[in-house]
Amino acid sequence: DASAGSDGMINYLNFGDFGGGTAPKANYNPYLPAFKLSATDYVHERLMIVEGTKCREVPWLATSYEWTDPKTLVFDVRQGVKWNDGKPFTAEDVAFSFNLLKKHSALDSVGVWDSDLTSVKATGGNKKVTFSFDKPGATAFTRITETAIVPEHIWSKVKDPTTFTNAKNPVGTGPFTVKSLNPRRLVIERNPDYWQADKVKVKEIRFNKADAGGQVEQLKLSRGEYDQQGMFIPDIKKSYVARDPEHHKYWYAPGGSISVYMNLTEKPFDDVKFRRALTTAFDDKTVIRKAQLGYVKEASQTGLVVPGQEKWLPKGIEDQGRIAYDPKAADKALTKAGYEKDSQGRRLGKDGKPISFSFKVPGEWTDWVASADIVIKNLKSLGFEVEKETPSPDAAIEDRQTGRYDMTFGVHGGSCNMYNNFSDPLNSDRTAPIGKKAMSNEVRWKDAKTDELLADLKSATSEKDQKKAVAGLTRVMTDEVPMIPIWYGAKWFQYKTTKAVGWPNAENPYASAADPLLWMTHLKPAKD
Amino acid sequence: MTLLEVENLSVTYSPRDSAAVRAVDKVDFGIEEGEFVGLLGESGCGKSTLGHAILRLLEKPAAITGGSITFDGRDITHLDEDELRPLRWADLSTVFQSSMNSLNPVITVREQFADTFAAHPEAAGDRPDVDARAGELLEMVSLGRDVLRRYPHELSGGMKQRVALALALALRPRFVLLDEPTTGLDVVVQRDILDRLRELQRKLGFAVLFISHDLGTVMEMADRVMVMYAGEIVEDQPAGDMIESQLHPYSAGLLGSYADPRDEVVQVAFVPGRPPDLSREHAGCLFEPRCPVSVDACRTEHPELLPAGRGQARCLLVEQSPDDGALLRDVAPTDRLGGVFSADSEPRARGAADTEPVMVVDGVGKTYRTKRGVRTTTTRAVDDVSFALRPGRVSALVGQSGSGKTTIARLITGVERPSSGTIRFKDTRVDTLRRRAMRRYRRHVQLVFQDPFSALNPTRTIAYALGRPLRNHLGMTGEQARQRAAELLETVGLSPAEQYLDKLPGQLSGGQRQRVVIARALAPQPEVIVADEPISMLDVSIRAEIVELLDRLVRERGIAMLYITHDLLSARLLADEVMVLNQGVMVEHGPTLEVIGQARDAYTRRLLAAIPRPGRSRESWPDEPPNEAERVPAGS
Amino acid sequence: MTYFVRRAGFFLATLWAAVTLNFLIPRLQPGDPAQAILSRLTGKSQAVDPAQLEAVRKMLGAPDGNLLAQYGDYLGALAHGQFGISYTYYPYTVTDVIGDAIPWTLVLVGVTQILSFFIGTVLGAWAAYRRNTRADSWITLGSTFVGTLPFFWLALLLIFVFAITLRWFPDGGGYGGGSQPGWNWLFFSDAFQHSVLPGLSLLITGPIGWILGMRNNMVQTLGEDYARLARAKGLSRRRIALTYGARIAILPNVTGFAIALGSILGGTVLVETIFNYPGMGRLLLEAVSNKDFPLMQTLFLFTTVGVLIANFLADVAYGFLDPRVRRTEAA
Amino acid sequence: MTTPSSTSMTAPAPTGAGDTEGVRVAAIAAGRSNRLPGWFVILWRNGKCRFGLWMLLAFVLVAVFAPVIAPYGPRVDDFGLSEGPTGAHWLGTTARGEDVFSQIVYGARTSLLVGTVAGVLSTIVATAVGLTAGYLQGTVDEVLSFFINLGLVVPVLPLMITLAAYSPVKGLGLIIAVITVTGWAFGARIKRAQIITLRTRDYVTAAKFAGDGTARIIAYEIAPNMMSLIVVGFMGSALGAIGAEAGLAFLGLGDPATTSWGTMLNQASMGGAMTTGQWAWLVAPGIVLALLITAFTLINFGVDALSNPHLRED
Ligand SMILES: Nc1ncnc2c1ncn2[C@@H]1O[C@H](COP(=O)(O)OP(=O)(O)OP(=O)(O)O)[C@@H](O)[C@H]1O
Ligand SMILES: Nc1ncnc2c1ncn2[C@@H]1O[C@H](COP(=O)(O)OP(=O)(O)OP(=O)(O)O)[C@@H](O)[C@H]1O
Ligand SMILES: [Mg+2]
Ligand SMILES: [Mg+2]
Repeated sequence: DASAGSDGMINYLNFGDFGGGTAPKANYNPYLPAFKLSATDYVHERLMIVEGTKCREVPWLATSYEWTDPKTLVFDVRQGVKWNDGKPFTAEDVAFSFNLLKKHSALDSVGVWDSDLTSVKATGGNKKVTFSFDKPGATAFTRITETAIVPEHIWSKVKDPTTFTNAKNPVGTGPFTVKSLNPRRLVIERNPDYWQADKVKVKEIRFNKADAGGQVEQLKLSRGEYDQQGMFIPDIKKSYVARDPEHHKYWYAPGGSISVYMNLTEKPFDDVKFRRALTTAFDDKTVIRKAQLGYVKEASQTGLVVPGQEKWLPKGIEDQGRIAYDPKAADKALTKAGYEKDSQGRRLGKDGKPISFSFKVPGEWTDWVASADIVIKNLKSLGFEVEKETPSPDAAIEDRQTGRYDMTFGVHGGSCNMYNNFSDPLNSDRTAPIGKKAMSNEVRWKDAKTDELLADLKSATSEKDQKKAVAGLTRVMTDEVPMIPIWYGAKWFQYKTTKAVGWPNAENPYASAADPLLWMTHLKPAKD
Repeated sequence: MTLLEVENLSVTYSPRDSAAVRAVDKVDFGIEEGEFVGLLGESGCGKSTLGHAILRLLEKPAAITGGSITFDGRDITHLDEDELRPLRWADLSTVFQSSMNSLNPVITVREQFADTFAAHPEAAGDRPDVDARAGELLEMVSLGRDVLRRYPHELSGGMKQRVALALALALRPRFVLLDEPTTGLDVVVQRDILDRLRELQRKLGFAVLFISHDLGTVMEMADRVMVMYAGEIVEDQPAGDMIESQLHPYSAGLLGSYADPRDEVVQVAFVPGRPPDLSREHAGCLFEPRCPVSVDACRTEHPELLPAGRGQARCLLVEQSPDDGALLRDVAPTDRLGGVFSADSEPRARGAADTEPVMVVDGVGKTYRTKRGVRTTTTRAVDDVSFALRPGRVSALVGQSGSGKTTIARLITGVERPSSGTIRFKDTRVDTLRRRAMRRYRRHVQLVFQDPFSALNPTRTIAYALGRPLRNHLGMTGEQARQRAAELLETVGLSPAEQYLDKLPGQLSGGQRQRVVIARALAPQPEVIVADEPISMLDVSIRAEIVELLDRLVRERGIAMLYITHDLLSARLLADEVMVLNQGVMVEHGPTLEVIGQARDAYTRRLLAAIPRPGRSRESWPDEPPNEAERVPAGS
Repeated sequence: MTYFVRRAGFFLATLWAAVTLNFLIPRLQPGDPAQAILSRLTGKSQAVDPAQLEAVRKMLGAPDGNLLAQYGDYLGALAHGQFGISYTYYPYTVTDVIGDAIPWTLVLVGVTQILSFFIGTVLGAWAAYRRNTRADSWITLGSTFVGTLPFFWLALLLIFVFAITLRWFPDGGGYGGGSQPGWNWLFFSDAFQHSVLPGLSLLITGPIGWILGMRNNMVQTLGEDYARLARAKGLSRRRIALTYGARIAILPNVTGFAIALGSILGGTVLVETIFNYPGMGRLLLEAVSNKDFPLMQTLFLFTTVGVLIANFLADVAYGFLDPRVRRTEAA
Repeated sequence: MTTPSSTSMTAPAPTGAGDTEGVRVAAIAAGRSNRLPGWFVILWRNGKCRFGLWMLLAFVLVAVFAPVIAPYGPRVDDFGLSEGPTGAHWLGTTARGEDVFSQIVYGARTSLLVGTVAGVLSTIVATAVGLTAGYLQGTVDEVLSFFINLGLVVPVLPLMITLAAYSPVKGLGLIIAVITVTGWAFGARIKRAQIITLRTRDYVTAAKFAGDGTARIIAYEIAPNMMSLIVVGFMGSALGAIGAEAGLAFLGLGDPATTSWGTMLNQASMGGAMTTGQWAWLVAPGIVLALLITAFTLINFGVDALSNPHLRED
C-alpha cells in the first residue's frame, strides 16, 4: 500500500476542501481567516490550543501560563522551537504578532484588542510574554490562544500586512510546509524540523478542491476518496458508512445552539411566564429526526453545549438542562399564565384577541424550513395563529439583526469562551433598538442581573468564580427563557481508517473537527 | 417540324385545404421552330401553370394529371430531374412572371451567368469566357458590361428584367417561355425591352411562348395568339386575323376592353362577371354565364376546340355557323357585351372648364432628404407644380414611375406638407393644417388607393371599413351607418349590398375590393377625390368597369377629381384635362384631346409612342437617348 | 459621421445603464458582503463571531454610507480602469481573478458555440435539402428530443455515467490536481480531458436552435423564385442547395451567432457550476452569492462589452456577407 | 422560431417577422372548411405540432387534476427516506421522505403556470413597447428603442441571476417577474419591425382618412394583423420561461417552498439522489421537463408553419 510507508509513516492523506473560493489563489496570511487557505493552520501555530469539545487547554508554543494578577497574564514561551526557515522562535515574535494586530485592527479578527488589553511585551529574558489589561481580563484568554504567531523577521518587512498574501514559502513554526498549490489541489508536506516532529506521522496532506457540495462530492466521499472530509451528506449511514462499515466513520460533534428567538420587545413574548410555558412546547426530537436527519442532538436550555461543556452546568439540573416535549404541560402553563383558549381553540392574548404572529425562516435553508414547519405545527396545536415567512437568507439575517421579526431561529454559543457564549446573545451592550442592527443580542434581552453576571464572568480569573458566574447565567436561561434552544448545529466530520487511525471521535473526543493540529499529533498508520 | 407539341395536357392543384383545382384542362397546341406565340387570358386562367408544366417546374400541390408534352420529338412529360437537366436552359429557357425576384440576391450577375455556363458544358463549351459572352448578351439587351460586377439589388427593376432576358438567351435556347416578363415596369421601359426582344427573336430564331394579359402588346408582337379561359384554350388564331375578327365571344370581350387612346373615338367594353370555380365540375360552356350571345345549348354542351377560319375556336356558335364564325362577325362586338364606355372628340357633359376651382395648387415643391448611413441625399420629388381642380371635372396626372405623382396626391390630401408653395381648399390653407383641422378637412378630400389588396384591412369586415368614415365624419352609428354603407355599395355596383357587408376583403375579388375602396372614399361625401392609380392592379376586363364607375360618380355628384395614372388610355377615357409630369416637373398641361393628339413636349411624345399599335406599323421613336433614368452611375 | 456618433453614443449609454443597474441591484438589497462571506464560511448552523465580522468589514471597506458618493467613486475608478479588489479573493484584484477565468471560458464555451453553430447549420441545411424525407424527420425530431433535454440535468447524468461509473473522464474542474497550468503538453491533455464532458453536454443541446433556424430559413429560400429559376437553369441539386439555398439562408443566423459568441464571456453558469469549471460563469455565481460587488460589477461589464462588441461585429459581418446590406452600410 | 433550449445559454436564433397578413388569409381559407379557427387548423394539420398539442394537453390535464392524480401531497413527508421506486411510491421518496411521483405531478402546475404567466406578461410588455415604439416613431421610438436594444445586449443570465439572488423575497412571483424583465426585448424588437412595415400599409392611411385616431388604429387595424407574431412570441417566451425557471431553481435561486421540477432537481442533486441510489428522484424531473419543452418545441413547428407557408406540411 502506497500510503503506509515502511518507516512507520503515512505517505499521504487526502483531505477535503482548502478554502479560498472556487478558484483559489495563494493566501497564507493567518490574519485573513475569511480568505486564507487551510494550509495556513498547519504552518502558523498558536500559544495554546483550547480544543473545541471539552475546552481543554493544551500547551503549544507556550508551555504554561499564569494570571499574576487579574490584569496581568504571563505565558512561558516554549524554547528550542525554530521557524521553518531555520531562524529561532522567540517571545519577541509573539509580542510582535500581537502588536501587529494592534496596529492593523482589520487583521484582528479574533478581537484580542477588543478586550481590555493594553499591551503585550516580551519579558523574562525573551522567554515570557506578558499581557497587561486595564481591567480584569480573564475573558481575553481564549482570544489570545486563538491568535496565530508570525515571524517578526519576515512580517516586520511587510509594507501592508492587510493585503499581504504570504504566498511564497510561508514561514511558520507548524508541522507542515507548503509543497504545491494549484486551484484544484493544495499539498503540504511534513516539516522535519518541527518541534514535536516525532509525533507527526503524516508525510503529506493533499487537500482537494471540493466546493461543489452536491452529488459529485457526495459520491466521491462515499466512494472513500477522502481520508478526512467535513461536508454534509444525506443519509450518511446508507451512503457512506454502509459502503465500508469497517473504515468509513463519522463524528458529528455538537456546535452552537439553534434556538427559537422571540422578539422580546413584543407582546406576548415580553412575558416571562409565556416564554417559560413554551419551553415544553417544541417537539425537538421530531425536529432532529425528520428535519435534521438525526445528525444532531437535542439542545440544553442552559445555553451550554452538553455533554462537552457539562462541567459548567449548575448542580442538580435535570437531564443536563434538556427540557422534554410536553404539549399538555405547555397548554396548562399558558392557560395558567393568562393565555386561555377560546371556544374555537384559539389561544387568546391578555387583550382578549387571538395571538397571531409570523415565523421567519430563510427559504433556501431547507432543513431549517422543515424544522420550522414542525415548530409551527407545535405552536398551532397550542392554538396560536402562526404564519410562515420564507425570505432570502440575507433578508432573514438582516431582519433578525434589526429586530424585525416575531419569531425565528437564531444561533448562539458553542465556543470555549464562556463569556462570549453568553455575552453575545444576552449582553445589553450588544443590542440595539428595533430598526437598528444589533451586534449580536438579536432577541434584545436587557436585564441588569444578566449584565452583572457577565461582568463577574469577565473578571473571574479562577475557575471557581467563572463557574459561579456561568451557573448564574444558565439559570437566567432556564428561568427567564430569553430564547429556547432546540438543537445543536453539527460539526461535519467524516474520516476513513484505511491509512490512518487515531482520529477524534465520540469515544475519544480529544479534539474537535476544527483542531487539525491536535489530530496531526495523534494520527498513526493503520495497522494492516 | 413542330418544336413543341402539347397534347391534351391537364394540370391539377390538389391542396390539402380545399378542393382540387383543374387549372389547365386538356390543352392542345404546338409551336413551330422560330414561331412567336402569344398566350392571352384573364388573371388566374391558368397561363403560368401551363407555362410551368411545359418547363416541368410544377411543384406540389400541382401535378400534371393528363396529356403529354413533346419537345423536339421527345416526350418530356415524365422525364425525371436528372434526365431533364441537360434539356433545361440549353433548349428550354424562361423569364418568369416575377423575373425581378428571380435573380439570386447574394451573387453577382456575372456569377449567375457563370453557373449557367458551368451547368451546361455541352452547350456553353468547356471553358467559356464568361466575361466576354455574358457581356455580349448584356449588350444585346442594351446593358453595359459593368452590370456583370453588380449584385441584383444594385439594379433597377427594368435592368433586372433585362438581365433575366439576357440570361434566358445565354445558351441560345430553341424555345423561350416568357411569362409576363415586363409586369410592373414603366410603360416606356417596357416598350424598350419588348422591342429589343422581338428584334433578338428575329435575329436568333428561337421560338417564344409569350404569356401576358396585356392585349395590345401581345397582339402587336405575336405571330399567333392563343386565348385561354378557365384552364382551356378557347381560341387560337394568327394575330392579324384575331384583330380583325374574334371567333370566341370571350376574345371579343377581351379585345373590346382595349383601345388606342390616340384614336378619334375611343370605345372600350368589358365582360361583366367572374370566371367559374374550377374546383367544381361544369357541364356546358365555361364562359356561358358571362356570355352575351349564349344559346340554350351552351348550358349543357361542352364545346370542343375545333378548326375555324385559319385557327381554332371552342364555341358552339362557331361550330354551328357554316362559314367559320360568320355568326359572330355579324354583330359588332361592343354591342354584344355588358358595358360600354366611350369617349370621342366632343367635350363631355360635365362641369364647365371655368367653374370656380375647389382646390388650387400653387407653385408646390417637395424635397425629400434621405439619410443613408453617413450620406444624405436630397430628392426633388415635385418641383413648382401648379394646377386647379374644379367640381364635376377630372384632371388626369400622368407620368412614368417615380415622376412624383403619388407625392402630389399626398401633398393635396395633407399626408405630407410641401417644402414650398401653397395648396388651398376653398379658403383653407391645406399645408398648415393641424390634427383636428386635418380630420375635418378629410371629410371633404378623400383618397382612392391604388392597391385594393393593401387598402383594406384583411381582418376587418366591409361594414367596418365603410362604417368608420361614416361614424367619424358624419356621426352615423349603428343601423343608420349600416344602411348608408349598403347604399354606398349599391352606388358602386355591388348589389345586393347585404351580401357584401359582412364579408372580409379576402373573400372579394380584386374588382369588388376596388369598388369597396371607392365606396369608402365616397362615404363622407367629399368634394374632392384623389384617385392614385386605382386600376393599375386590376385585370384589363375590370379596368373599364371601374373607369365607368368613376365617370358616373363625377358626373352625378359634381366631384372634383384628380386621377393619377400612367395609363394614357384610361386618362383619355376619363379626364377633361391631362397634366404630364416628368421627374417632378409638369411638362405638359391641357385639355385631354389636345395633349394626346398634339403633344408638344418630347417626353409626352415618348409616352405616347410606348402605346402598342396592334396591326399597325409603329412610328419610330422620338430621337432621344433611351431612358436615362435606368442607368446606374458607374462605381456607386 | 452622425452614424458613428450615434453608434458610439448607444454603446456608451448601454454600458452606463448596465453598469449602473449592476451597481444598484445588489446594493438596494439587504445584507452586506462581510456577513455573506462569513456566513458561507461558518455555515448556517454556527454563530458568526462579531469580532471577525468587524475585522472583515474594516478590510473590505464596508460599503455603508452615501450611495451616491459610492457610485461616484465607482464610476471614477472604472474610468481609470480600476476594477478594485475582489471580496471573495481578497486581497487579489478583480483583474487577477478574471484573468485566470477568461481563458477557460473562452476555450470551452467558444469552441462549443462554434461547433454547435457549425453542426447545427450543416444538419439544418441537410434537413432542408432533403425536406420531407426520412433524413429530415430524423434530424428535426431527433434534435428536438435531444436538444430539449435540460442540459444541467444531462450534465449530471454524463458525470454519473462517464466520470463516476465508467471513470473515463474526470468529474469536474478545468484540470487535475496533478498538473500545473502552463504551456506544457501534460497540462493541455489534462485540460482537454476535463473539457470533454462539459463540452459534450453543451454540444448535445447546443445545435438544436441552429438546426431548426437553418432548416426553416432554407426551406424558405429554396421556395423562392431564384431557386426555381436555378432549377429551370438546370443547375445541379448541390449547387442549388449551396448557392441558392444555404448561402442565403445562413444570413439571418449570422447575427444570432455573433451575439452567441459575444455572450461567451458570460460563460455558462449552469455547466460551469456543475462541472466546477474555473470559468466566468461560475465566477459570476460565486460573486453573486458572496456579494462580491467589485467582481460582479466587472464580470457584468465584461459580458456587456462582449455582447456590444459582438453586436457591432455582427453588423459588420452581416454587411460583408449580404451584398444587399453592404451598400447601405458602406454608404 | 425561437431556440427551444433558451434555458438561456444559447442566444435565440433570429426570427423573421413573418407575413402576418398572408397568415390571416391562409388561416381563413383553412378554417372555412371546418368550424374551427383557421390558425388552429393549420397548427393541427402539422403532424409534429399535433403531437405537441396532445402532449401539452396531457400536461395541462395532469396539472389541473394534480390533487386527483397525485397519491399524496407534494410536501407530505411521512414516508421512508430516499427509498427507491416501489408499488406505493412509483418513483420512490426524497431524502426528506416525500413522494417523488406526487411532486412530479404537482410540479407540472408550477412549470405550466410559469410558462403561461411569464409568457403572457412578457408578450404583453413586448407588444406594448414594440407597438408604441414602431407606431409613434420620433422621440418616443428613440427612447423605447434604446431600452429594447439595452434589453437585447444586457446579458440575460447574469442579470437574471443577480435579480433573483438579491430579491428579499423568493417565490414564483419573483421568478416570473425576473423572466419577464429579462425576456421581453427580443419580442419587442420583432414587433417593432413588423409594425413599421404595417404602419405604412394603405389600410392604415385609409383609417386616417376615415378619421380614426392613433390608439384606435393600433388596436383595431394593426394589432389583429400581428396575431400570429404575437402567438409566436408567446410560445417562445413560455418555452424560455419554463427552462429558465428550472435553471434558476436548479442553481438554488428559486423558492424551495414551491414544488417545481427545477427545485426537485436541485434538491435531488443536493440531497444525494445518486449516493443513496434513489435514481428516480433525479431522472424523473429531468425527463418530464424535457418532455414539456419538447411539447412546446413541437408546437412551435406548427407556429412556424403558420407564419411561413413554406413550412406547412403537405
Ligand atoms: N398553389 C396553388 N394551390 C391551389 N390553386 C392554385 C395554386 N396556384 C394557382 N392556383 C390556381 O390555379 C389557377 C391558375 O393560376 P395561374 O397562376 O396559372 O394563373 P395565371 O393565368 O398565370 O394568372 P396571372 O395572370 O394572375 O399570373 C388559378 O385559378 C389559381 O387559383
Ligand atoms: N418618403 C420619401 N422619402 C424619400 N424619397 C421619396 C419619398 N417618397 C417619394 N420619394 C421619391 O420621390 C420621387 C417621386 O415619388 P412618387 O412616389 O411621387 O412617384 P410616382 O410618380 O407616384 O411613382 P409610381 O408611378 O411608381 O407610383 C421618387 O424619386 C421617390 O423615390
Ligand atoms: Mg401568371
Ligand atoms: Mg405612385
